[in-house]
Amino acid sequence: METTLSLAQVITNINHDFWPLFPELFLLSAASILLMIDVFSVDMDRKLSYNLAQFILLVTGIIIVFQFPTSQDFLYHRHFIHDPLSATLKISMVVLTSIALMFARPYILQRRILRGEYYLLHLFSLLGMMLLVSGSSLLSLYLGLELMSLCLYALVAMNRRDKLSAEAAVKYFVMGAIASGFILYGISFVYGVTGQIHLADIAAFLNDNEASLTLRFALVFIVTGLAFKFGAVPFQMWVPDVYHGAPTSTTVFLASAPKVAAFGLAIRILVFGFAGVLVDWQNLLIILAVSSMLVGNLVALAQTNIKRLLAYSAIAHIGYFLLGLIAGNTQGYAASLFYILTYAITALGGFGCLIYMAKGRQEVDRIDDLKGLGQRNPWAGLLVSFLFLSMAGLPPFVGFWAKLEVIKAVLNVDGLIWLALVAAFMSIIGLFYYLKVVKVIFFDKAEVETRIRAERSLRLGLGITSIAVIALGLFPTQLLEFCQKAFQYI
Amino acid sequence: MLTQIPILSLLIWLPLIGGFLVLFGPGDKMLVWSQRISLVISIIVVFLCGLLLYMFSGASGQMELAEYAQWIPSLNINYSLGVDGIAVPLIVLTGFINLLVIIGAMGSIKFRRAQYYSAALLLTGLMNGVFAAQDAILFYVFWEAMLIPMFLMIGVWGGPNRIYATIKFFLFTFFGSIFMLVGLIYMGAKAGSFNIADLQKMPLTMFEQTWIFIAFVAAFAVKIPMVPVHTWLPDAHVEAPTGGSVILAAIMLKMGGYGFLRFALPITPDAANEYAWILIAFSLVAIAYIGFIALAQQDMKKLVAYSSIAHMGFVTLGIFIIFKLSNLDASSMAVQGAMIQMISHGLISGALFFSIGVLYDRVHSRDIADYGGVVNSMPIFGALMMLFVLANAGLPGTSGFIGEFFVILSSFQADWRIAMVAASTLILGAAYSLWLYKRVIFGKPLNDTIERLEDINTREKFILISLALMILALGIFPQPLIEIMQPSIEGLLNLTQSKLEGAA
Amino acid sequence: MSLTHYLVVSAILFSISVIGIVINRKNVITLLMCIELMLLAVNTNFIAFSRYLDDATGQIFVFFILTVAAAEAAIGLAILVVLFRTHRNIDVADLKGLKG
Amino acid sequence: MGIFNQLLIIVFAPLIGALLAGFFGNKLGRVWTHRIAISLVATSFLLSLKIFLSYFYGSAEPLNQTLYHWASFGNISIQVGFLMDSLAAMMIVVVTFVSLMVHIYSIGYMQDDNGYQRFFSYISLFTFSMLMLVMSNNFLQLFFGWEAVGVVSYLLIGFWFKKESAIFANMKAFLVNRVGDFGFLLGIGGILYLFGSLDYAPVFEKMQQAKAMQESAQGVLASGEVTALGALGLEKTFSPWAGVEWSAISFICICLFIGAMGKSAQVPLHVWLPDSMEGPTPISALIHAATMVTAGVFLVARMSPLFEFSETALAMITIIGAITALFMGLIGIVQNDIKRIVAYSTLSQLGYMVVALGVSAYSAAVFHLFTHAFFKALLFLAAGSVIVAMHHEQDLRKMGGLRKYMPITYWTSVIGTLALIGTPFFAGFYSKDAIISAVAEAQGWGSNFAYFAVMAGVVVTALYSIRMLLLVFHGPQKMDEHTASHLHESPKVITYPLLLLAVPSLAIGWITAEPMLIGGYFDDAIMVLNEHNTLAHLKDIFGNAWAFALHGFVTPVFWLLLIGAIAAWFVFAYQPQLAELLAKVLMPIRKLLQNKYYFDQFNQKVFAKGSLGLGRFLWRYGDKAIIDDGIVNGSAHGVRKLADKARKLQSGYLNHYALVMLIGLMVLIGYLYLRN
Repeated sequence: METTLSLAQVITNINHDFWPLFPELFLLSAASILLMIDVFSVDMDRKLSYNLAQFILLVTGIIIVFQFPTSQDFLYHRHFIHDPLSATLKISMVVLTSIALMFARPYILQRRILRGEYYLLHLFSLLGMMLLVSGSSLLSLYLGLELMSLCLYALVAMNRRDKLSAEAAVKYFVMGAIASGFILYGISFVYGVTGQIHLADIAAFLNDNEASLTLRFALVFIVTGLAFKFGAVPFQMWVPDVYHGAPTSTTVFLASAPKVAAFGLAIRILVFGFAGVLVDWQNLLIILAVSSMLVGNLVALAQTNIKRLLAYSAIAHIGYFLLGLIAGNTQGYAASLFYILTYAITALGGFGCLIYMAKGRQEVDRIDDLKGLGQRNPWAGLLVSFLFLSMAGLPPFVGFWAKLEVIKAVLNVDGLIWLALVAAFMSIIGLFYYLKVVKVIFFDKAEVETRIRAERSLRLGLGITSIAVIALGLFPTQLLEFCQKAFQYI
Repeated sequence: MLTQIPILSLLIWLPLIGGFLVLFGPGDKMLVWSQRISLVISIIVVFLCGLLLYMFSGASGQMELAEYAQWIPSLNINYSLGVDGIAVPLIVLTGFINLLVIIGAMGSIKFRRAQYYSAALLLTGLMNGVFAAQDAILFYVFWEAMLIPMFLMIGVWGGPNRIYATIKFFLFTFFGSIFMLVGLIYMGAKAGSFNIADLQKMPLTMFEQTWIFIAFVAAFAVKIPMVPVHTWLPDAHVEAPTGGSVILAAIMLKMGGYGFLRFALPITPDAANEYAWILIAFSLVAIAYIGFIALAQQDMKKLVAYSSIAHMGFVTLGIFIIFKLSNLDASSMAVQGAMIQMISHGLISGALFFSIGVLYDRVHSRDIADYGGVVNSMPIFGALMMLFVLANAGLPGTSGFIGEFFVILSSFQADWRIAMVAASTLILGAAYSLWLYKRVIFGKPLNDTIERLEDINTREKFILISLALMILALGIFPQPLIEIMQPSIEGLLNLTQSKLEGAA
Repeated sequence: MSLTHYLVVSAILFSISVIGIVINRKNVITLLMCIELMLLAVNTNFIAFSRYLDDATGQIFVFFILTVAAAEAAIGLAILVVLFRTHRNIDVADLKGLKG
Repeated sequence: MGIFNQLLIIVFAPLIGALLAGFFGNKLGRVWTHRIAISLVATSFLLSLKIFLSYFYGSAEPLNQTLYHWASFGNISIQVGFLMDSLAAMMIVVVTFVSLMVHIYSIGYMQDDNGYQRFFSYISLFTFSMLMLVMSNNFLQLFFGWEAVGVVSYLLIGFWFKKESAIFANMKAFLVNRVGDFGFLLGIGGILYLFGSLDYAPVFEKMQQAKAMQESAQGVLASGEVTALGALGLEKTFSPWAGVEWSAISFICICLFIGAMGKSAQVPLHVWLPDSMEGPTPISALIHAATMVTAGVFLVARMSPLFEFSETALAMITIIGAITALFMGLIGIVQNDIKRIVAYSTLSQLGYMVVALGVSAYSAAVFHLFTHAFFKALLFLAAGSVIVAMHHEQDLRKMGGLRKYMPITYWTSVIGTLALIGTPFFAGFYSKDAIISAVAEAQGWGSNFAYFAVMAGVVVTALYSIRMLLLVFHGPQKMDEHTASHLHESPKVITYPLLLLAVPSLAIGWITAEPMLIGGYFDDAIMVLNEHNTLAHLKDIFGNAWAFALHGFVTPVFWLLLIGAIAAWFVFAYQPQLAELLAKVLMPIRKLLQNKYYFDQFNQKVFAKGSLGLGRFLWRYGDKAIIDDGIVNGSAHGVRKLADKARKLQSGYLNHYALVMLIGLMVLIGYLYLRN
């Protein structure tokens, strides 16, 4: 047992290899340094902080790429897992965060909610996510999750003068805390039944023993927590309100990287830990998936607020995304990963375009605010339409491959063809409201004729996301293989 | 060497690239250049179509001019192209119609013109892709992607109720095709390949076939469209700009028929055999029921749209009657009829929509009641329109006759009652076509506007006369077309037949 | 007392906290308290299991939870302050700007 | 030059004329347009005459040659080609001759019209189409010609497209014809089904075999074991519903005859023909009297090998023909429009031809077609001449006494009328008498009624023909002053065709009656079963043309026609007040006739309005209400409503959210619990 470690042993352990942890360590220290710099910065625009933050992300990303693992290692008392999956997710999250910051910069600049912390919170949240996806015990997973979430709560509340922002923060915080409580309660039972908090041990326990009812009960709590993080129905209530109330720049971030992290969490817990009760969580996820697709698509239809529309669409997408997990095999997980990654990119762009459209301090949140985008700036109109059509799952955009992948994953499982049909059917409803947005962009007359001129970073962000959507749509192979490689050790 | 060029890829990508070039290159600011580029590309595409005809031997009935490249190896989805005698005529038709649409747009589109050209070119490339794709997913990608430019085309340049129409169009089509996608993925996952030829070889149980067949029917019946999923078409046609209507009627509808032939018959022959009677019944309903509805229309475009549905009824009838026929000759005749009907309807409905466009550009109304006596001021137009209307009514000597003739004759072999209902088009088709003509073209000039109309200009003449010549040429001497298609049709029928027998 | 008793107590605590959240329409502070209570219920569970299994992991876990709870409380209160500044009250029932 | 090439010239010369006149008419100018068109048609006529003579005197062999393969795949081969035999040869000569006359006539008749070139283009095109029809060697081309003449007829009836009545009439004509074509096409479908080919040759060959078998082995077949058709595999049946079976041959024949009914305007598909008089008069002569309307008769004669084997079809043909012959003639009596009278007379004469077909006297039918073409074209052109002179006034009641102003027109009209009513020695006599005696011989179902009808028809024909003649050319002048002052004989381009047509109307019977009726001229084209050969007895009474005509004076037919003629003179010329009295006395009948038995009203109300109403109904309730509003928009609205409801669940209250979460948790737990 490891309970009786001497100090010497601890030190020996520390002397072990820190290289796998290096990205996190770098991010942590660099973020702390940035915090210091920011405190003493007099630059009202915080240009330096922004550039440094991007630089830190860049370096972190490079480090991760450099130390991309070719094997699966459990490190640091097996609380940390270093495998292609974690590296894959980390790279994705770093990229997504970086793009999110591109979108955030002009937004916060115009609204004077600019403070160095804004970037820092992103970085710390990213740190949490990175730990999360590398967590290999329930404890490290929990800590990573909390680090991520706490930063996100703060980010949502960032616009201090805005009523909605505060309300959203409260709601997010309370609901999030409840979800954490659920997860913890579940974890406590898992611990109680198995006596273990390491995923591998739990898996081993399940291998040897029949899963008791208590354990399954615990599983429900954990799945509930997970579902909350994803925003799957019926634990989706926070999603529209928070997406709506939070500053758009935060929503951009909220909709992208944390979803990927949540995916990591789900894979770690369900696949690494609870593979033994696959049928159980499969069934739970089916309920979640179907209700998410149904409610998400349906309610999105009735929205007039574009942020809420996107929020409900996010809920629906989570439904599709879960299909891959439901399949319960590597291909399915890869499909889910592909789905969530492409969705995150698309969502970045989707919310990003709201920032793009926003002029000065005025918010863009009605769908009608997008009127005539195609006229005012055909390029932007086209790119934004690409994003929405991709969400609808139309070829040749990447969303199509994502849908194809998850549907294929489900079809590979006997007896779940109906699920594929439900997914197909729901996407028809989905198409309707996406088309409504495209319609507003292209067919409705602009209220103001002025051409939209946007910040460089904004153009860059929008450009990257939409080009990615179309480029990945035409050549999805690389990303598909990237996703598949992540699961080579399962 | 000329015959070494990847002609199918060129036919797909040249218009696509051209479309984006026009959109992002000169745009509306340098309209002249946009026009030049579009026109040149369209002409090149027509030449390529000619080259395609030259390169295509067609004797074997196999896929020819195949092109292959790995695309998504992990899913075994490949960029695989090829054409047989069924696809070639449709591709040629696409190229030809595209040129006319581009030329037609030069006078009749008044705003955001470069984008319009671009949309037309994009559509052309994508539609060629649909006909040339030999990989089911590639096919699907083109199939769906095509909806987007058409959606924009109707939505931006359409009539007053365009948004309802275009969204309806998109949703209807998507509704059908999404289930086809599920079916394709299912088969692909099972066969380990999405190659259409592999799917065709794959054995499926009756249960699987039934469901996949339903999925196919959902996709293709909406597209073609069959009663009762046809109501998107009149709306879309009415609201679309002239070019949009032309493309929609001339080519997009054909994809449904093409899909039935390429997918539904060879992949799910048993299910098709089992449920052929339902499709035959709906085809007959389309012919008779829609014929009556067309009669009641007050809007020129709507009338032609409904007549399209009735004409497409012959396509589906021709395709599905083969399951009720026992000899190969009769089946060939049926499928030949269906194919020729598709090509011919492409020309005729295209011509009719162009003609209506000509009138609309002058009078700005599609309402029949706003016309009368047009021939007094537009005699040349009146003469051409006469030809198109008669061709629409299936006059022998025009292309419109052959398809109906073949289908009626071959369905007679199956059951004379089917032929009898189908032959009602002779009366109904003539009734709505000629009544339209009578009300619009004949008579005293209705008012001053009509009296002072200018006859068609050179651009319009070019479009309408070239269509008229095609319609007549095909009607008088269809044999070259038949020869191109026959080996492939026979191959298809044999394949279907052998699978049917294999199952039995 | 057996393990079951502890578990029942923690379950009751947990339920109280959840019910507290559900029925409270007044004060956001109450919600924060409920959340704390929930974490305490979890802690009770952990300690009971730890004792039952004779394994220290559970207790260590509890320390982490307490730490996180503190951080959470800090964030929560900070948000509360923001809320109060914008809304001039902290009634749950007034949080209805976002809906639908 | 081979025969085939000559045939090509015959067919395509008019087409070239049509194209030149149509596309370059404005550049060529009026004179050159008609010169070119006429010379091409004349070429066509001369060659036709040459070919006809080669059959008539030289007994040339039938020629069956393919021009090109229209469509061939598998074992199916559909060609375009020509079949030239005695029947076709006779038809082409009629077509080209009348067409030539009409071309020439039109120079005068159409000289003031703006559409001069267009008119020439149309009539040349018509000539081409008609030639394609009669020279076809297969059903496809037959159908092509069939429809093409229909279209040209459509164009010509609507030639004056500003006239509302004209463009109504032309659409009506086309649609009614389409009803016939509907049957025709089904018949063709049946042919393909039964014979596996669309060429005439294999069809006729089989039927000849059947005839040979039937006649050689009368005894064997009569035993009922096997019929000739059965032996050849032609005894298939169609079943419209369980328990009823129709013989395939009868089905096909009836379908083909429905086609013929449309084109040859037999009751009830006759309604378009009177209306078609809205077109210019020359085309009434060419199309609606001499050529196109006889296509149906030609068709049945051409298909005689088929029809011979269907008693049912023949009976139907007899009845329909008889009804048409009598009842359409009756309408002629009450008409006042000069052209309409001729039109109804055409209907009635077509009825005669059809009756003859029904009693298997194909030769007589075709011969009547032949003679009728001349005298009816003559009558129409004469009527046209009158109309021109009267400044396009067509009402009989405003004419009278024209004899002295228009002697040529008058005398040619007299010849035409005498031929029409069947005066011995005139062309019409030979053909009509042959028909009547054939009907008398016939044994088939309905032949008694037919006999009555054709006999009564003789009186009726005489009645309306003489009435017209008298009212137009004799009696007091009833036109207004202005018109009267301008009355004069028509120009030569009009009178010459009249004269040229008068010659055959008078004399053609003398030369042709014998070979065509009893000489076996048509033997290579027409097949008659021995048991149906109603013309065989003619040989006994015929002798020669002269003798036959003399014999005509002692038949009841002659006396009937005399009665009719005298009655007409008595009522309409001698005692005009008697006409008024009769009109009052016979009011109900008169009204019935004036309303043409209410066919038009019926069609208008039931078919036209009915179809339109049905269309509107289906559109409004089928497409719009059920499919669109019900299913499509309905489901969209449903989803929308559901969405709005679901949206309400997101109340905004934090405690609700928590509650939902809790419920969700419970549901999941419950689900898992239940599953275990």
